[in-house]
Amino acid sequence: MSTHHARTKGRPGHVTKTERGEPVGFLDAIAEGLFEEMERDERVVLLGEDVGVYGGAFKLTSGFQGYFGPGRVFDTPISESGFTGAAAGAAHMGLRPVVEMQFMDFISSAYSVVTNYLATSLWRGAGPMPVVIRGPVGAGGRSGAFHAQSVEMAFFHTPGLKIVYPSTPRDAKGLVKAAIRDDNPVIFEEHKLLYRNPKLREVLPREDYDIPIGKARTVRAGSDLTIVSYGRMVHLCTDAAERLDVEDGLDVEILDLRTLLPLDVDAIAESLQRTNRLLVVHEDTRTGGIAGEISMRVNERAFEWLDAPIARVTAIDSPIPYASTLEDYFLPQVEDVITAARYLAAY
Amino acid sequence: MSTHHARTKGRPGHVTKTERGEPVGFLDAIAEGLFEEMERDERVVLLGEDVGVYGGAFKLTSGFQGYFGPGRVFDTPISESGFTGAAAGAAHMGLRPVVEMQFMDFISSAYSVVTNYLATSLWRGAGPMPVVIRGPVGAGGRSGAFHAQSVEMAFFHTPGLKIVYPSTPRDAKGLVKAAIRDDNPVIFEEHKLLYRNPKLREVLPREDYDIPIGKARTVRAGSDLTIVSYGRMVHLCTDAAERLDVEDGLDVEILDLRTLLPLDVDAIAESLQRTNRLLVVHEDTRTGGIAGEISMRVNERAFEWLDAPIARVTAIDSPIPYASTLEDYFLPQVEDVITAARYLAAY
Amino acid sequence: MHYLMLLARATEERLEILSRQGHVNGGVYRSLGQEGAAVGTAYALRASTDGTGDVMTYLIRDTGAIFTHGGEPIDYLRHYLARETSLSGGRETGVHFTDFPRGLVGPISHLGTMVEVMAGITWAFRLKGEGRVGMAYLGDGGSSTGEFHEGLNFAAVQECPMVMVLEANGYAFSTPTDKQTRVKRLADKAVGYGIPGEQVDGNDVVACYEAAARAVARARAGEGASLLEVVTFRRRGHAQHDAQDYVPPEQLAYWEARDPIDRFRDRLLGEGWATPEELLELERRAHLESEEAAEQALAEPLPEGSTAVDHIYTDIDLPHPWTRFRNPDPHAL
Amino acid sequence: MHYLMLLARATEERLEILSRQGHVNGGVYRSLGQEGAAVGTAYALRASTDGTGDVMTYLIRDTGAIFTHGGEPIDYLRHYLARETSLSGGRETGVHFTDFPRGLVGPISHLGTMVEVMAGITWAFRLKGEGRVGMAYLGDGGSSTGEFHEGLNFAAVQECPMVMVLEANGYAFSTPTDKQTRVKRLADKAVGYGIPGEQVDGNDVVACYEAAARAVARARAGEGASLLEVVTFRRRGHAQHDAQDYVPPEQLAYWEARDPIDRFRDRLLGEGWATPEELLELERRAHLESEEAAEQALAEPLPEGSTAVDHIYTDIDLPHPWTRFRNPDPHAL
Ligand SMILES: Cc1ncc(C[n+]2csc(CCOP(=O)(O)OP(=O)(O)O)c2C)c(N)n1
Ligand SMILES: Cc1ncc(C[n+]2csc(CCOP(=O)(O)OP(=O)(O)O)c2C)c(N)n1
Ligand SMILES: [Mg+2]
Ligand SMILES: [Mg+2]
Repeated sequence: MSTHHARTKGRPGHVTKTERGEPVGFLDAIAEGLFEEMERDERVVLLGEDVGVYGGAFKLTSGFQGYFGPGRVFDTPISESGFTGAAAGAAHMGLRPVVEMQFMDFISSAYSVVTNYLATSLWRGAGPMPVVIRGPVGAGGRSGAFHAQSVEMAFFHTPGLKIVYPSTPRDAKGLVKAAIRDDNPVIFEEHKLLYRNPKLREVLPREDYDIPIGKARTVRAGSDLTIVSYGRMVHLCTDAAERLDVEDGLDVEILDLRTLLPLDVDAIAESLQRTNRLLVVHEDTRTGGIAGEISMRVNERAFEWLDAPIARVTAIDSPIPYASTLEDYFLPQVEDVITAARYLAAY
Repeated sequence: MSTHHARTKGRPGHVTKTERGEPVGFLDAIAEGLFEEMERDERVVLLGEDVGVYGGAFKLTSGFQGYFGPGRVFDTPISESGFTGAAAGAAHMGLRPVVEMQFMDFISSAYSVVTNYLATSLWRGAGPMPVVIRGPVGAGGRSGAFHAQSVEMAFFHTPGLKIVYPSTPRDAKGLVKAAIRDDNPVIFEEHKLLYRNPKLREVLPREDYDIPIGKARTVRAGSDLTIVSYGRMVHLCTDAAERLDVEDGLDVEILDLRTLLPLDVDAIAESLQRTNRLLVVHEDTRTGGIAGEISMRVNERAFEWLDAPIARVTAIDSPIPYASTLEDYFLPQVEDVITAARYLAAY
Repeated sequence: MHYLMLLARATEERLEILSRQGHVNGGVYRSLGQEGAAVGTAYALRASTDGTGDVMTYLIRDTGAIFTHGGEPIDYLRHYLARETSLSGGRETGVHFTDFPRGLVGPISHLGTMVEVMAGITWAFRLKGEGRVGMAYLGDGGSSTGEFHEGLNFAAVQECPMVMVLEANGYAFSTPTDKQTRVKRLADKAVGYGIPGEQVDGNDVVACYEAAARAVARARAGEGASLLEVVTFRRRGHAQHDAQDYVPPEQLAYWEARDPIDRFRDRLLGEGWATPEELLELERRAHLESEEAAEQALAEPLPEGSTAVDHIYTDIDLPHPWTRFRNPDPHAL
Repeated sequence: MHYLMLLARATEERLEILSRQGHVNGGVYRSLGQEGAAVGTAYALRASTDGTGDVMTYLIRDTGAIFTHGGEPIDYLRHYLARETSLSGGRETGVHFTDFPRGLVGPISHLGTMVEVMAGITWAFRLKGEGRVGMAYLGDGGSSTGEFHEGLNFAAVQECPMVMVLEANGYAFSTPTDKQTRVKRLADKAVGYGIPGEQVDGNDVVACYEAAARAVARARAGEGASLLEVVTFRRRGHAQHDAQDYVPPEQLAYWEARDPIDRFRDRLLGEGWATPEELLELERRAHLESEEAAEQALAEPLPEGSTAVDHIYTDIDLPHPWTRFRNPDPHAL
């Protein structure tokens, strides 16, 4: 590219941890994935509010502008629809834009352009649409109704989109790379409570890798019950499974969907064939949550294997409340998962 | 209201059919409901693109501006978000706005204000939000991907909203009145292929009536199988049921949801207890369609009554195609309902 | 330019006939009276057939611009007729077709969206230093959308080589412009973006060309975005079903007397640039070309219904409805 | 006005202390240096406590406007502290509280939305002929949103009695205004809506009041919407965690020397309108009032967790999670 800017600065420290053999947290893993793809492919550009000089509200892209220059990493006006549409235009011209939503809650302002324009591009005959829209989601941090939303179900019903929602640094890095390499628009959700959770830190492969979009991961094999979950809730389910093992002798299998659209029904069906019981756990609110589609798919594919009704543990059908007492009541807790698992096991 | 305009014109003809004892079609029934509520309650105002002078793209509000004056019925700029937000503001000040989307596809531009502002008003402590957003939806008319969308699943996951989708003139009139009288924001979907369908014409009660939001209607009682549907598909299901009766001796029960949010789970469960088989038919696309939530609710409430998996007949996961050949293949057809019913009956 | 205006009018007339004959399922839109604005502005762009030229995105009333930038009546009619051979394979309606080699970017219906998209296209031009320019068309009504604001603001701040053409044609469907905006000149909307705004007589094809050429030159020189208002009039209803009773007959008569094709014909003749015979010949050719295109398109098939599951993802095959399998069974999904 | 500015500053300082002590879970935003703009503009409105006065909608940096229009430090602190007694019962964050009797309309986070809402509020005023006025605040960054455009355009076309205050405070989070817009004066954005636009020194509380009073008078007289740009500066980071390294120290120093409270104090003293003792006493009172409010709010309880299922619909009760029933069973839902 002719405007390839002189690199005024070296690689930012938080994207070189793997190179240095250090364990990597969730936020840094995404930063590494993004950075590596930008190095590998100069068509990858980054835009969003405050992503440049400041490095993003969560500092995920800190130092990127210094390294890649203000042509490839730049601050946009507060115009979620405008810069998402612009990303689509840039994609038409051969770029592969990564759009940051400062908080994913603000993607609602871009709802029309995402669902009507980006998602339909190939189908309309306007070609592939390699755009990733990523940003922080998720409640639990006392940030209220507009800085903590889950956005998956706003887009789950839109053919043409993919939706990715990782739960570990390894998956997050591999999936963000896969998303950038994908020729379809991808919504990429990052739970902000995982960003700096020290427990998640792990050493990542030194070699380049990606994680295929559309494939669930077995977090924990088990034979008594399958729990399907994603995002931060995966860790809650793991805690519950450990307690259920110790306290009830229950052998719980956990599937982390990782990709929500397309849904990995094969993995769910395969697991159910062995466990015959299914619990879906999601942080998102109940009515119209992804548990519904999973339930329908299981009816279509694996009804005979069910020895108990499909159950779900979800947030309450409400906007996300601010007060800690309310937010805790609103969100699924470990106890809820345990209760639901016991109910199914006893059914 | 001080700006109560002199009535320059009399009642438009299409809203006085019931008064004259004439049968009323789907579009006119909605117009009657709207008109009567505007006469009954001067807080009801109407805004949207071309609703005034022209009477709306489908002429539903033809003559309303002449009768109620340009203060209560007025044309807005092309700004779906702007005038929906303005309706919310007017509702704060005691009005009860009815917003017309020229085509419901364009509500996507108002997605943020509907989900973040209108739906949360009561919860945020900003009081009730008596706003109805209504307009034409639905495919089958060769109008392509952006003038034929079903919008229910864009909003089904938003607590605080109600979603209404009638299938007959009687229900449409009663439900539009109930929606206007409701203190919560209501999305009101009108299938444009029903608007002037002569087969639907019926004589409506002369007295004022409404149909409660949140209650399904038994279109046809039966004992072998329950079909849950809504909107135009209800009529397709009725056709299928008649053929299944004649050709297979199958006794099919049909529930018309009428309201999608809140979902009338009681009615579904009650029916299932008798029929033990459930087919969901919706015109909307498959993945993330309402069949999912129904399936999940049935698992929670009525799993033991199921003698067969829940099945669904839906549109294909695609934007709505324009060519007649493609659109016909895309949409559920009577044959699909019959095939699915036979599959379930034989299960 | 005269031929292009004639071709636009002839092709739309042909489309209306096809529609009356029942060949067109979707809405049919006319640009009668606006051909000068469309052709004149588009004439300022560099066309190409290999994807290296300037780019435009147009709307329902820009038939003339499409043809000027290399689109052909056959593309246009195939699309309206939903033929398998159309640029979207019959999936999309009306003028919603994209042809990147020619630099034609088809719109979606949601007005304003394409301003954002064109801002991004031209941003990419700037980033890559390609010296290419993009032009986006929008109506007086469309400029009320938030997308217009966000898109144009992006282009202005990022100094994108973009020309925003606003077509002031009196109405947005039935809504007159003074119910859309309180500004008297749409060109004034440029002020809020810190870019140049110019107003031009939209029924003077040469003036349109000259004004657009200035804006294009500015964009190509790296001076960023600008806005051009073309003042014209929509002489038919919004779509074929709209009798436009809301338009005063005097207004129609006023604009009919200022038809862009008539005006340019008079000028061509007056300046001695063409003879009446030559112009008649052009008219004949335009009719012939659109007629031949119609015949060809009519002879082509509709797409095969079962291809409705294709082209949703680049890499995922969607299932056909299970009820249409030979042995219908949802397990097979 | 001096007291209101002092009160805003003192209450925010108190909030910062509470935050450092761990009492505030959500983000904490300061309006340091912008108190004059907030208080001066709001002072032009008619306050009420019975829902018949003027109405305003404010944002995170309008503490002074809230207090000027009748909001009290206790409302403000209860809300930040998520108390059961807060105007949203602890459900909403920060300044997102609504108090219709006082004419205070709390925002949602999505910038621009409130412009649309205020357009509708003032449209209702006009329809009902109530002679009331509405004021909406938004930042330089917020004016890039499509919602700003659609809302203000609606207000302009419908001649709503609305005053749009744009707070030009140098930055939107870390993004300087010249990356938001290419206009040099935000007041120029008025041109595209055909309404008057005025720019005023936002750190001169009296000038702010006078300019706002002109716009309010215009609105009350039925002359429609107008736009007022207050030029000021955000002297703290976007929120408490932002050290704002991106702001040059000279710029900060420049604006510190022009602090609106200092300037008004000098003027009060210079004109002999107040004595130093009186001003000290005001300062003491402001601290006392905010301190007392903090103490009271701290003593109040958080909401009961299980009330999280309430207030979603006016007429529907939502179920508690089935896993928390005494006999957990989804059938009971
Ligand atoms: C966001 C959006 N809302 C509504 C419509 C429906 N609609 C299609 S064309 C039209 C009028 C457009 O008027 P204008 O922009 O002036 O263009 P013109 O038809 O006059 O060329 C409307 C309201 C739309 N396409 N997009
Ligand atoms: C639609 C939207 N996008 C992003 C944000 C996140 N956000 C909150 S405040 C802010 C900066 C606002 O800047 P400005 O409007 O200038 O107001 P200021 O903070 O300077 O008072 C941003 C980007 C938001 N609230 N709304
Ligand atoms: Mg127009
Ligand atoms: Mg600012």
